[in-house]
Amino acid sequence: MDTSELKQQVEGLLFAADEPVTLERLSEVLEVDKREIEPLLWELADDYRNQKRGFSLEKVAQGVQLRSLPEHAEAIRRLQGARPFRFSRAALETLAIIAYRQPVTRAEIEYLRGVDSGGVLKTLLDKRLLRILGKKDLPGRPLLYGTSRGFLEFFGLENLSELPSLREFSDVQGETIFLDGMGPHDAP
Amino acid sequence: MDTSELKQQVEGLLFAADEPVTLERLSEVLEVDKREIEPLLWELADDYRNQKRGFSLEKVAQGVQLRSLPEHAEAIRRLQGARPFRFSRAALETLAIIAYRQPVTRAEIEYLRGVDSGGVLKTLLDKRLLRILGKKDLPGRPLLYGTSRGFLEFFGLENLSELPSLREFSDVQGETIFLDGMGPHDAP
Amino acid sequence: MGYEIRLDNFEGPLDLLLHLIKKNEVDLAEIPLVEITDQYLEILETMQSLNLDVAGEFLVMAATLIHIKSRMLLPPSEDETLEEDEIDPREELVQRLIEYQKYKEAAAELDTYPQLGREVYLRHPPLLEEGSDDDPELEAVGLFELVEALRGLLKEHPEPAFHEVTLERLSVVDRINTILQRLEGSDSLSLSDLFDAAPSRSEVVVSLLALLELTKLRVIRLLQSRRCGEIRLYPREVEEGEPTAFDEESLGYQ
Repeated sequence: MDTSELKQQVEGLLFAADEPVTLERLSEVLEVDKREIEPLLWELADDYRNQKRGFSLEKVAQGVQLRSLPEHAEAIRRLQGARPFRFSRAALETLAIIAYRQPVTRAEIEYLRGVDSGGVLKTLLDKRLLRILGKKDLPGRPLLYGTSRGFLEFFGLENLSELPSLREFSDVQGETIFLDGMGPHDAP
Repeated sequence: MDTSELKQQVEGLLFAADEPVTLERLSEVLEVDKREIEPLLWELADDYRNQKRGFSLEKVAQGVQLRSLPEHAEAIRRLQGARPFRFSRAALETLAIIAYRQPVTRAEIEYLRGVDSGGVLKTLLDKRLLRILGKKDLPGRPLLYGTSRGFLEFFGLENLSELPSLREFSDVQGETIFLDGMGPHDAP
Repeated sequence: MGYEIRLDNFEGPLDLLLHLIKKNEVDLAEIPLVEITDQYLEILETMQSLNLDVAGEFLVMAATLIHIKSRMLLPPSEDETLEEDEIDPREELVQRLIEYQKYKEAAAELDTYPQLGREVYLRHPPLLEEGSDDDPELEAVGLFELVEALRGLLKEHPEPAFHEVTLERLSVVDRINTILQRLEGSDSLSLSDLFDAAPSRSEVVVSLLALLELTKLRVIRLLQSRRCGEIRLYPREVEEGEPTAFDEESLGYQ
């Protein structure tokens, strides 16, 4: 198989894949060394950019995936007759807490948020953005929650280290903390 | 919108469409005259051929659709086939029902799952995750299934009481759970 | 307070407190607790006087604030004896506010990331029929996946009200024929296409029985492109002499 054929086949696989594909997987399926495939991935990514194709190749969840371009989102929605997906603030807060503190129990989440979070957890589990990591070694053996692969795919992250960094407040004394950057609910 | 932008957007729509799209639909969604869009479709089709892309634009069912190339079918099947996690949902569901509800008959399992479970039961028996506990005292004397020692080993459990309790899940769900209090429903 | 506050605009008492602190233009290290507490209680009282429900969490926080306020009024000597084994509730509240603020900001930033179904769409490749027929192999699967499988299943069939099913025998036949009609002229149907937005339990059961029959009779195939993915119905090729419509007798439902 010459390089252009291999590239075509790699593209064919990416095109037909229904989830992010790892380099290992491509190498296994095509029975071709990873080192031969990797440069082709970056060639493809460049092609899409340079030739102004209608999609791009992105690194997601330890793999690569063809994704539509953000500037086409609205037209795609019109085509599909769909509404844009929106998270509630409760869902985002809960996801953020879990993403940064995993493994974490429901009680810990509720302590941090100050409100019951059972309903939100259920929704996030059903959307497969969370998974159960095990049980905590505490009385009652509460479940431990973490984010799933679906979470990475949803936000287009390669891994958890790509999360926005948390603003750290080492100690309270003398820190001016949150007078700026408040959320959207400040207005009366 | 200039032509190259329009072409990019058409490609974006074809990429994200989950069924064939008609020229009329594209024109409607993009609010651009059909006569402007049609030549772009043929340009795209030519691009894919000339640049040896991994997919092609085909006319199907009164519309156009991006399709994978027949010569890649084999590799795509391999990609979609052997996945790292091969425990099917059917197998997991069946195993879960048996683990929590044993001793249980095939009819009870199929009632809960809503689908024929004979094949899955056979597979799970073959893999030594299940065993036959006896026969139920009912017309037809249906077999009673339970989990085996192999099941405990596979999941790293000392005994069945170490299974996560369903109540923990029902807490998250905010609903009461079910399995106790399900009567026999083996009868057709 | 001079301005209107709606509790349902806030995610909870911590959110409301952060709002008040910001409103008073103070910093977390120097919260004028007495003032903030008074404002907080005032909002709650207004809500209650309007007969609006105040969620329990807001009331719990009110109690905490009152507790802190009363402790602050105690002479410091008594305070010291408590400090040995007790966390200062004021300190604890400040810590919670700091932590909450941190995650609230992170959540807002996370929300700016491109998201599936909002900025980004994926292809939904049709599945190749052959790929999914293999027997499941045993490979690493966690115990909790097992429970989640069951949870998903129970979510789909919430209550064990199986007695409702018994009188549906005619509908199974109807359902089979409806499914066949819908399947006619299309490559495949997704399982969810068979149901209305909120199908009744008996509808679901009848449909599942119908699918079971159709699968048994080898009229359709049920395939899934990925684990836990969507289940789709595919027509099998009909051979000569096979029935294309079903009546009760041919199904043994007489």
